Amino acid sequence: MAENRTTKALDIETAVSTLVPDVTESLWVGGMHMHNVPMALVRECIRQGKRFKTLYAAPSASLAADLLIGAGLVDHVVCGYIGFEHLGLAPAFRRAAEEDASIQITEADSGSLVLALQAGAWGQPFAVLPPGIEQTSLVKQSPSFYRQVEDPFNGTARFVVEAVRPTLALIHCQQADQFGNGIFKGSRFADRFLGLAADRVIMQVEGLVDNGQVLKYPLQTGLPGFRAAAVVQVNFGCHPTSSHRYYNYDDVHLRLYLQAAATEEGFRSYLDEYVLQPVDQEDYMRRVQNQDWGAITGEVP
Amino acid sequence: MAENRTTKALDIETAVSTLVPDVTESLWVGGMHMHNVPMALVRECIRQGKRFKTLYAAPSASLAADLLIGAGLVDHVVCGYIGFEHLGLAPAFRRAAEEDASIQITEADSGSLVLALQAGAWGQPFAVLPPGIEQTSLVKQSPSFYRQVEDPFNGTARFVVEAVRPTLALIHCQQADQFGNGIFKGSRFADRFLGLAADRVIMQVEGLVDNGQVLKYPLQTGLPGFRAAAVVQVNFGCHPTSSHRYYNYDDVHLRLYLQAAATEEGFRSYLDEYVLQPVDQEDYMRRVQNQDWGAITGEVP
Amino acid sequence: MSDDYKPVLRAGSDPLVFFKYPGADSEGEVARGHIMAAVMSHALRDGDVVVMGANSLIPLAAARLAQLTHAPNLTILAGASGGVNTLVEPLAPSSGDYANLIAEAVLDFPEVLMLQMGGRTDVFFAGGLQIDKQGNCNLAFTGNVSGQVTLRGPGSAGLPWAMRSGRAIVYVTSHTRKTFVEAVDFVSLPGATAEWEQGSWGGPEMVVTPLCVMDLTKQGEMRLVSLHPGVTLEDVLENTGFDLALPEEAAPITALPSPEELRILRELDPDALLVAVV
Amino acid sequence: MSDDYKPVLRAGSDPLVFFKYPGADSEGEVARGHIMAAVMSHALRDGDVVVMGANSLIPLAAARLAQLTHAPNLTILAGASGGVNTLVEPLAPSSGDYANLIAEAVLDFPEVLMLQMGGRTDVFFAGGLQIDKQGNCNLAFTGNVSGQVTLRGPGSAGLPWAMRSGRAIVYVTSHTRKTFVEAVDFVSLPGATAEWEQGSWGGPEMVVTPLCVMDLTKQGEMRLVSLHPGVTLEDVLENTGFDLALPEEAAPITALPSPEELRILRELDPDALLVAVV
Repeated sequence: MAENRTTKALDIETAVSTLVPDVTESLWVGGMHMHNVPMALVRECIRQGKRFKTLYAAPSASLAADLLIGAGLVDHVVCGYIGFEHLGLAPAFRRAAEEDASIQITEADSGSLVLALQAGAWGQPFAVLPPGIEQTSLVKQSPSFYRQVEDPFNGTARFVVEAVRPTLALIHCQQADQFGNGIFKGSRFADRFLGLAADRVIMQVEGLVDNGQVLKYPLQTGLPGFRAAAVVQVNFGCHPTSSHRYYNYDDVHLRLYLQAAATEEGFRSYLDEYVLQPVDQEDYMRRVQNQDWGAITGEVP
Repeated sequence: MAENRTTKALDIETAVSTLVPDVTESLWVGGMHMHNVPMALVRECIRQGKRFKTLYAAPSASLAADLLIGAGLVDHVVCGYIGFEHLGLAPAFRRAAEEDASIQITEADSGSLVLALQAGAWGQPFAVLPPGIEQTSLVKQSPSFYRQVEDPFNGTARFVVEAVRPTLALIHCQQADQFGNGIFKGSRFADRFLGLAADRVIMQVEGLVDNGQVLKYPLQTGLPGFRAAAVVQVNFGCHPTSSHRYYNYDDVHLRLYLQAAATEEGFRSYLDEYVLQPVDQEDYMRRVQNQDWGAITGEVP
Repeated sequence: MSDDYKPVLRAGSDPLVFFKYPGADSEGEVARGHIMAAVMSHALRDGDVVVMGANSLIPLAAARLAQLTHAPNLTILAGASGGVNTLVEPLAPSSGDYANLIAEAVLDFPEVLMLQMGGRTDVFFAGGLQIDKQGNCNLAFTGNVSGQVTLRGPGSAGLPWAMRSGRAIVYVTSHTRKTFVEAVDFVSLPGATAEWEQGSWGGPEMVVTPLCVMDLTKQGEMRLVSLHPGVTLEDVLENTGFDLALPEEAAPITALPSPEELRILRELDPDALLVAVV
Repeated sequence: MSDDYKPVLRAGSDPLVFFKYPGADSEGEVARGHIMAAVMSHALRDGDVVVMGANSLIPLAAARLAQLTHAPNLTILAGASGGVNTLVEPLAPSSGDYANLIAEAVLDFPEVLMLQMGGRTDVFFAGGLQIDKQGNCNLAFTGNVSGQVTLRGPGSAGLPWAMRSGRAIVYVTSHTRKTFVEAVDFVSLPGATAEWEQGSWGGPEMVVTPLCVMDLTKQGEMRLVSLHPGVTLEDVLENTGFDLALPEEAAPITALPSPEELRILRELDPDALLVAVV
C-alpha cells in the first residue's frame, strides 16, 4: 500500500472523544457473555460521560450493558439478553427495571434483533420473522417493535421487526494492522457481522500487527479495514471478560463486581474505583489486585 | 470422535444415484463464474439423467447451468446471472431463450436471489428488498417473483421475494475430512452460505484430510460436517473451472466449449464427448487434450 | 465451583493446550449433575444436531457423553462459542469459552441462530426463571398485573425459537415453587402449543431438574416420569407450584449413569463442575 | 488476450506465488484500455470504497492505479473473489481469480452484496448489453414488444442495486449503435431516476467507452465530456443511437495517462490485458 495511507491507530482517549458524539443515537457492543467485550472502550465512554439514546443488547450482553445502564448513560435498552450466564443476573439492569423507571426497556429477543441488524446491513427496511413468535408474550409486550404484515404469497399474518443500523459499534479483535484489518484469533461471535453492519466501528485490539502479515494471510482477516473508523491498542482491554488465545475471563473480578453492584452504593463505588478514577488502562490494571498481569503478557502467534 | 462414526465419503456415482432424486425439486450449484464449480458432480448428474424442476442461477452461474439447460434437464430457471464473464455469453441458455420456449425463465437478480436464500436459511417466509428495485423492469417482468407488501412502520410499498430453500446444493471445497468438514483454501464465494442453507448438500473435494487436521485448525473449516450428506473426492473435479490454490480455470477448454456450443449440433457432440461418454473422471481427463495433468498433481499444504 | 477457587488468566496458548481447572476427586459420589447429564444424554439420538445456549454445562456434558457412547454421529453446536463438535476437553462453565474451540468448526453466532431458527437442528436445550404446567418458559421477568417487575431476568434470548429447533429439553438447577409455577408471567418459550400437539412444531419433550424427570402428556400437561435416587414423590409435589400429572404406575427411580458413563463424565470434567453446579 | 495463448493449469502455490501470464511489450503504444483505466482512476476519490462485478479488468486496474497515486485510502472490493484491497499483482481477466486474493481480506460474496446493497460503498462499476440516453443499463435481454428475445444476456446480476452503491461508473469495451440505444429494452440498472435527480440516490456519474467519456446532465441526459485521442465527434455520433448532448464548448481530448500512471498500469498488467481488451 502507498506510504501515504492514513493510519487509523489512535489512542483510546482520542478515539472516544473524537469519534463518539456526546449523545449517540444508538450503540451495539460486541462480544458475548464474558467474552470479547471491548471493556476498555466501554470504560472510556463512561469516563467521558458519553450518552446513548438506545442500547441494543443482543445476542448476549453482560458487563458493558450493566455498567452503562447503572451509570445512567442509556435512555432506552432493546433487550434480547443482559446477564452474566452462570455467574448470575445483571444487578444494575435489575435495579433499573425493578426499582426505578428511569430507563425505557423494549422487551425483545436475540433472534429478532440479529435479524433486524441483518436487515439494516442489507438496506432492507424490515425483517420478516419466522412463524412462532406470535405464541410468545413478546408481541403483546412490545407491539411497536413487533408489527404485522400480510404475507403476499399466502395471505398469512407475519410478524416483522424494523431494520436496525447502529450509529456506533464497539468491537474487540485480538489483532489488527494500523489500517483496521482486524483478526479474530478465536470465536467471532456476532462481531464480524456487527462490524460489517454498523454506521461507525471503533475497534479495540490486544496488539497491532504489520500490514504485511495481513496481506500474507488474508483469509484470517475477520473485518476488513475500511469498516473501522479507528483502531485502539489496549493491553488486556477485554478484562474482566476474555480474549480468546490471550486470556480467560476473570471470574474473581466478575464476582467482585456482582457482589458490589448488588446495591446502588456498591455499584457507585465500583464505578468510581474501576471506571471513573483510573487515568488509563494501566491504572485500571493496578487497581485489579487479583491478577498477576506479568505472568500472561506473552505474545500470541 | 468415536471410532464407530459413519463416514460420508462416497464414490461419485453412488453419491449421485442415492442422494439425488431422479426428479429433484430445486438445485443450486456452488461456485461463481469460472471458479469453484463442482463440475464433476454436475457431469455425473447429467450422465445419470437427473432432472431438476427449478434451477437457481445466482450469484453467477456459468458452465454448470449452461450444460444442464442444454441437456434439457431443467424445466425452470430463476436467473440472476448465467454467463462466462470475459469469455462471452452462455450459448445453450441463449438458444433456449432465443429459439425455443421449452424452458421457463424467471427474470430475477442476484441480490434478490441471495436474500431469498438467506430468508430460507433463517426460516423467514420472505425477504423484503431494499428500495430501488421498483425502478427496474424486473418487477413488471416477474410479478409473481417480486411481490408487494405495505411497510407497517411507515406505510410505504415494499417489494419482497419468497424464501428459497433449495432441495439440493452441489458444492466444491478444496479439502474435507470424511465426516464432511469442508475447507475452502481460497474464496468461499456464496458456498459456505449455500451449504448452511440448502436442504441437502453434496460436497466435492480435491482431497480428503484427516479429522485430526480439522480439529487442529477449526477456524479454517468452511462448512461444518453435519451439513454435508456426502463427500466425494475427485481429482480436478472443478475442471474446466478453477479450484483456488489447486489449479486455474482452463480457458482453452472453456473456449472450446463456447465455440462448440454455438450450434445445437456442436453442443450435442461436446455433451457426448465430455459428459455422456466418459466412464469416469479419469476418462474425462484423458479426453481433455490440452492439459499436462501430471505437471500439476502436487499436494497443496 | 467453590467461591474461593481462584483461576488466573490463561496465557496465550496454541489450540490444543487449554486452561486447566484444578482437579477434583474422581472417586467421589455420583452427583445430581451426573444424573441429569446422563438422563439428557439418553434422550439424544444418533445423528441429532444439538444446539445449546448460555449456561449449558450439563447439556454440553450430556451431548458429548452421547457422542462418546450411543450417538457417534451426533453434532454439537456449543452456543456462544460457535464451536461445532467441541471435544469438551475440559468442560467449561461458560458457553463462549475458548475451550469449546477444540472443535471441528467454529461458526459465527448469527449462523448458529440461523441454523436454529431455520429448523436445521433436532434438539434445543432451554431453561427459565419460571416454567409452568404447559411447559412455557419465562426468561424475561416476573411481575404482577399492574406492571411492577419483581424479578428482572436476562431477557428471552433465543428461547422464542425453540419450537423451530426440534425437541426442547428443559432443565433447571433448582426445583422450587418459584421456578415451577401454575402459569408463567411471561412466555419466552412457548410450551404445549396447538401446533406442538398436532406434531407440526417442536416443543418441550423432557424436563430435567435436580429432583426428577418430567415430560408433557399428549394433552400438554407436565407429568412426572421418574424420581432421582433419594427423592420422594412428596419432595417433588411440595416443590412444584402446580398439580403435576402422575404416571399410571408409581414413578420409577431415575437410572444412575453406568460406570462407563460416569467415567466419561468425570474425564470430561476434571474440575468437577457437574458436582458443584446443582 | 490472443486466441493462441495457452495457459496451463496453475500448480498448487503458496499465497504469494501467483499464476504468471506471458509478458507483453511494456514499451508498446498507449492503448485504449490504458486511457479508459486512467480516466476512471481520476474519477475515484481518496477514501472511496469501490465495488466491481464480473468482467472488471479495466475498473480493477483503475482502482489500483488510484490507490497507488492520488487515493491511498481507497478500498477495492474485487467482485466475485471477495478480495479486499487486492494488490492486483497481476491483473487477471476474471473477477473471481485467485490472483485477487493477494489482498487484505477475503469476504464471502453475500457480504460483498450486503455492503453494496446496504449502501456501504461509494462507487459501483457497471456495464450492459444496452445503455440508453438516460443511463439505464440492460444486462438481461434484448427483444421486441411481442416478447421475442433477440439476444439473451446473462441477467441483471447486481445491477439493480447500483443506485444504492454510490456513484456508478458505466463502461463498455465496444461503442456502437447496438450498445448505445434510444431506450433499453429492459432496465437492469436504473439511470437518471427522479431520486437521482434529487440527489437522494446514486446513479450513473460517468460513462467510459473506447471512443469517449460521457456523463449525465442534471436533467438526466447523456452528454459528451471528452473524445479519446484520434476520435472525432462524428465517430461518436455515428456510433451512438440517440441524440447525444454536447458540451457548451467543443469537447476536449481525453487526457492520456501520465508516464507514471502508464508505468504503473503496465507493471500491474504483465500480460498486457489492457491492450487486448478493447
